Amino acid sequence: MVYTIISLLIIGAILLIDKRKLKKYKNSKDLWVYFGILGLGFVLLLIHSSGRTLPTPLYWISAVLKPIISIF
Amino acid sequence: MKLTRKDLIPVCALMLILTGCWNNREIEDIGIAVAMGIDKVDNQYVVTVQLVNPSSISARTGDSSRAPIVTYQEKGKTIFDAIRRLTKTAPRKTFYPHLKMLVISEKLAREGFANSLDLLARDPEFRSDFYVVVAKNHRADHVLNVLVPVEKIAAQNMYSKLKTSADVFAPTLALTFGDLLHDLTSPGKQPVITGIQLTGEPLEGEKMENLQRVNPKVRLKYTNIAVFKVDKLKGWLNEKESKGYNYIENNVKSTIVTVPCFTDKKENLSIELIDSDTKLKTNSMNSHPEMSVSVKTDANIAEVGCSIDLTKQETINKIEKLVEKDINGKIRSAIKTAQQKYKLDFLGFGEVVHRSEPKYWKRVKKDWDKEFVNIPIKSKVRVHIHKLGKRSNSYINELKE
Amino acid sequence: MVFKKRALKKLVKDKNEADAQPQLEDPKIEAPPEEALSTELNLNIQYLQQTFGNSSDLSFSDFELGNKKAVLIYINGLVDKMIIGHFFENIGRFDHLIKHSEFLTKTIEASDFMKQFFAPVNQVKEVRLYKKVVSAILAGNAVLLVDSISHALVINAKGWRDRDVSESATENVVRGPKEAFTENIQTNTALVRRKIKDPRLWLEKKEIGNITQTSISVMYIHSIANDKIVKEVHERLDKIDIDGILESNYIEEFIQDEVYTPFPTVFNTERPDVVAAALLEGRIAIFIDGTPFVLLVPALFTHFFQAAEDYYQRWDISTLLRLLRVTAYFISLLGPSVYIAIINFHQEMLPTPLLISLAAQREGVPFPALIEALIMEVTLEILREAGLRLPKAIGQTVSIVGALVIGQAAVEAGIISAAMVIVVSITAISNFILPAYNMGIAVRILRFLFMFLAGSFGLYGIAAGIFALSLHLCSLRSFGIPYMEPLAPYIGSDMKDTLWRKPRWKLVTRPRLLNQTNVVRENVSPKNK
Amino acid sequence: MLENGKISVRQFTVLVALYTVGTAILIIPSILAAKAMQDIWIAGLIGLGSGLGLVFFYWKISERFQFMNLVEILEKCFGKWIGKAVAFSYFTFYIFILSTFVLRDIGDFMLTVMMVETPIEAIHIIFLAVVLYGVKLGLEAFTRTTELFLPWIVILFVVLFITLLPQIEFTNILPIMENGIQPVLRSSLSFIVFPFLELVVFLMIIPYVNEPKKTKKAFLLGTALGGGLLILIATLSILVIGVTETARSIYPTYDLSKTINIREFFQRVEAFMALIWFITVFVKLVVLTYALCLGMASVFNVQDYKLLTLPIGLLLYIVSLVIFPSSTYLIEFTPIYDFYAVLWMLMPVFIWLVSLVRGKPV
Repeated sequence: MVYTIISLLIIGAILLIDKRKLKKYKNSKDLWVYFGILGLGFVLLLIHSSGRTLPTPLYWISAVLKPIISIF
Repeated sequence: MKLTRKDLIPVCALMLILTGCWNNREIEDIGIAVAMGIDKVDNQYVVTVQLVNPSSISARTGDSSRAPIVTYQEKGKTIFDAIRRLTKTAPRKTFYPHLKMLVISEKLAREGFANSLDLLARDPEFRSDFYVVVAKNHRADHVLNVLVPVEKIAAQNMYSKLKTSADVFAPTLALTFGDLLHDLTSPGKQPVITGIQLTGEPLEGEKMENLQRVNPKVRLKYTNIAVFKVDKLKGWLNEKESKGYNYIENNVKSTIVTVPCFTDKKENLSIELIDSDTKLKTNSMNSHPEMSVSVKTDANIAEVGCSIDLTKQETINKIEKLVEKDINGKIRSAIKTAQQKYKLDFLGFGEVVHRSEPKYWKRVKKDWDKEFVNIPIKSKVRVHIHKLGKRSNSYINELKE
Repeated sequence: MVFKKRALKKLVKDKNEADAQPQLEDPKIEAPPEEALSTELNLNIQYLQQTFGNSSDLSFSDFELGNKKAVLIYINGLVDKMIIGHFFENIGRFDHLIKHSEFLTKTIEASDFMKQFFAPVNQVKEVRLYKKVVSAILAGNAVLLVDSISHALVINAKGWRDRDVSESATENVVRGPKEAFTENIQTNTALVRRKIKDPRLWLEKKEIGNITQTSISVMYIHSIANDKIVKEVHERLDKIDIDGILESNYIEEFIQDEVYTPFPTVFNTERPDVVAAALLEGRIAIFIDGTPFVLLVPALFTHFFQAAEDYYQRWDISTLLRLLRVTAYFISLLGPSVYIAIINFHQEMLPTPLLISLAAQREGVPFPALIEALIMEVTLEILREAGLRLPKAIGQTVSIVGALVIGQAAVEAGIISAAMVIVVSITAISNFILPAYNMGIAVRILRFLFMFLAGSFGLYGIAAGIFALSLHLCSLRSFGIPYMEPLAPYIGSDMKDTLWRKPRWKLVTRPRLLNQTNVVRENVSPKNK
Repeated sequence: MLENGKISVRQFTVLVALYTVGTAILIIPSILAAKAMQDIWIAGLIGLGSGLGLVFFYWKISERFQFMNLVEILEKCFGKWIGKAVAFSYFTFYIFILSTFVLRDIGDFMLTVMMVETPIEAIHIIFLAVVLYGVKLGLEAFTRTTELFLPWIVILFVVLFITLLPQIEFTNILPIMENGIQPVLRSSLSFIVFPFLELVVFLMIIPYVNEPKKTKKAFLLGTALGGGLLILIATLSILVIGVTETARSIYPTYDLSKTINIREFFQRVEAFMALIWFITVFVKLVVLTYALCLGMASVFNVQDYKLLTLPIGLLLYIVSLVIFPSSTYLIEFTPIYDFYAVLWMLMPVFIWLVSLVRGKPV
């Protein structure tokens, strides 16, 4: 719960800090990229703060690479 | 109200104050542990921790009616278990970075102490610069419970005493925990640890009266060196062997050598060694393994108890020879003890072999102690006397008969 | 750049409002100020009286000049009574001459004549516009109006009580010139000119302040100062639109590069020798009438550590003193925070005896170290401010009471630990060692921030704070010059006179402010784009 | 142009040097000592030598494409869309992962040895906040900051070195090549991967040096300085705390500074010495994050990379929290990572081949 509040605070702080820049790029496609990445981050942040463990991206890397390495 | 970037500043400041207190401990809320004793009773570790009592030590608010130190004791299955149990009795959370001494009881040392000490190497709160000693013939807590004069904190007293005696006398060994770990894991050297002993009745030492006497009933005294096979105590060296050990290890910074006077056998001469340098060498390990110890020392004449003519080079040469013989005797006895009595290489010859003859070492590494017993070791001592103190000949030469 | 658009807009709005009001209130002005003077003397006098709202310090001295009515108008107190007296004396002496001649019908002759009266001591100028007359009067001139002549003669009769050139109050030296600037801009520029006798010392005058009409002079040595920076200074000054300038800080806040920073990016001094030295380095001085503090731009971080005296003592001594100052600066910035961090987070860093003695001192202190430090620091700042504003005698009492009585009592009462008093006092004293007061203030503010960081994250927090602070400092610019120059970007040849000072004969080149290979860009602040 | 700032060749050198030291200073002695034992310095020198070759190769690529940035090079090489796709995956799967490693390294370090009870989130937020502030201020500002830090690093390092001199035991580096050359080569491979392979991000920065042609010397010099410092530190920890302790310790450099003890007076200063790696890790993370933002901005044609700083920072923050489930996972993953990083190494080689086939580009 505490972490969820902190997560929301973080997102709020980010938007607040970027306010001026966001106004400057209003109606530009740059904002799509911005909110795309931010949205992804937000979703991950919420999942993380709700107590679920996110899988580490390294898991897939090692799953793919381990058989290859064992050849050598 | 419109939020602007400036509004973030007070919010952040507030968050810093509200959240940031995880590692925060106020200095007056920690119990500063200065010494720790480990004992073993019924398969459980007994940990004794000596804490300082700051308010009775501090110069300004010094309250001499209270004891400067206090010890707490707790049993546990592991050291960590015991330490955490201590919170039940100790008023404050104990704080270990200022640990000066670790005392291992002889009983635990004989059974093997290595399994108990991982915490001290792993936990970031423990620095590895505290000294390790073995309580000879005593329980560890008896040693820690003694109140000592001069230096108010007993552990500090033990620490500086060991340091001084190792520096200027040499039968003791100031061994830090880091060194001990190294010795424990190095295949070429068995560890040794200095012993500590109580004189007098242990329980008397806990009383404040012990501090109020000019000649305290109970004192702490360092004895000689204990020899280990890995982590199990095998026996004690006597003073001669201990000194010999330190000569070989190149631990001698300054010490004295007392030799009988050649004009009057009943009287003695004292020579102060001011600098000593030892080299261990290997010779042709593959065909005829042989090792050698060579010691070079500089010395001054400290005390003359008989009438001899120090202005003659001949006399000086004679004294040098005597000293060389004495030191060599100590070294020989240490080597003899190692090879014949304990059959353990606590002198570190294995490390020398490892460095200079890696191939040979690979072959013998597994049974080095067995191999070591049969290797002949030569020793050579060279003493050079420089100064006579502030006198040339002693006034003893002119004494009226 | 300074001119945050918002601020500017607001200013413009304020100005419009200010302009609008008097028009509503006072619609009776018969002639608009732009108009030329009338030939009728009475009418002119009427205008003037109306414009000044019949101010009592405006005096009209009527007299007969030849056969014409004439009036001499001036503001009491702004003119030198001697000159006015001299004027009337001359009028009396030449009265017969005037009566017999017919010069007064012709303008040019009139001027010539009057000039003979007063030249070469005083300048005489003729003006035709009404508003020029007003501003001439306001500037302290006496204006002579003669009936039937449509131009006025402005006689320079300025002369009011000025403070003499005296010893500097804020920047003392043991060795070196003692004089300091005064409130009079002419005196001030003259003080510098006396030191630099070269025609290339250029002085450009402006008037800023819609109401105060304060004179501002930009002084630089042509061919040494960077033209781009000079141009930039002019541009920034021209953009200022404000009702009044009373002190140099008014200007400073407008022309500095970055507003949201505690660090000063404009240097101020009241010593002519400092200004002269800066001009020789290629910097630009801005004189403002009415204040002894002259602005110097560009001002870099290291400039604030250089005291005037550094150049009047031997180089080795001044080098040591500078290093001492830098050390003191760090102590004053980080003193309490490092203490808090160590005592609360990193007790293992203290030697055992010190740890025990500190623990014994803190025994019974009711507050956590952070709060304790905050109490002491805030008390100290209050004392400092109180001592500063009070008359000297009382100020000393306040500091004695503060330092001795409160400190002692707090320790004895067990509210504050003695070590904290020591730390806070050392911090405070270190702060006084800085020659530049405004740089010291920056540290005083940041110190509190660092204390919070130390209180929550220990040395880690302090390190993070230092990183952020360094980033901030490195992002600052003063008139296009990176603020941390020559430390970062490192310019080896400029290092000779920064944290240390090499011997005089080694200071061969001027600072490379002008021809940096790196990045002096013109319109500096990226924010203003 | 995405970046308007220009940095000087000198600044570039400093940046490369501190970046090379980066996180490696904390853990490289342990990694090297694990296999090479007391021959750490030989492994180091071999690694540094190959590292310099690698850097030279990177520079050659940059030169061949007239000092364009990496994304532009890829677009030039593979065509617009494929180039963008390759660049995107390069930045996401290599540089991004690398940045999270770096952030996590400092978090783990703080958590393990200095502030045991503090949640890692707090440590990451504080560090990342400063780093993002730096990235937002732009290349010029953080490069100048790096330059400002350089003297501190030098002073601290000299202090570290001098205070440890009395404790050096030269016998610790004997015997040389006890187990043959094999393990030495294996550890030098780790040394190449970490940190020299990571220098590829400078392909994003070379274009903004005021005289790109002169960067060859600077690039090599910076790498050599940084690598030399690492070898020195690794050798020093062997000489002072011994092979077994170095290999077993997770942060040998920290243990090394713990042993400083001059007359019982100058001791217990490791927390100050930690400033060395705070600074270098900070520089490394700033450079990586900057390259990441710049790269993403060029991939997506965003006009101002600073716009992307905070969202990317947010992602970095979350991923850095979950990237290693435990310290053991990290130790186990290290050999896989070496292989993984070498795979990414193939990409510059591929660029080179394509550019050879196509003839002189541009």
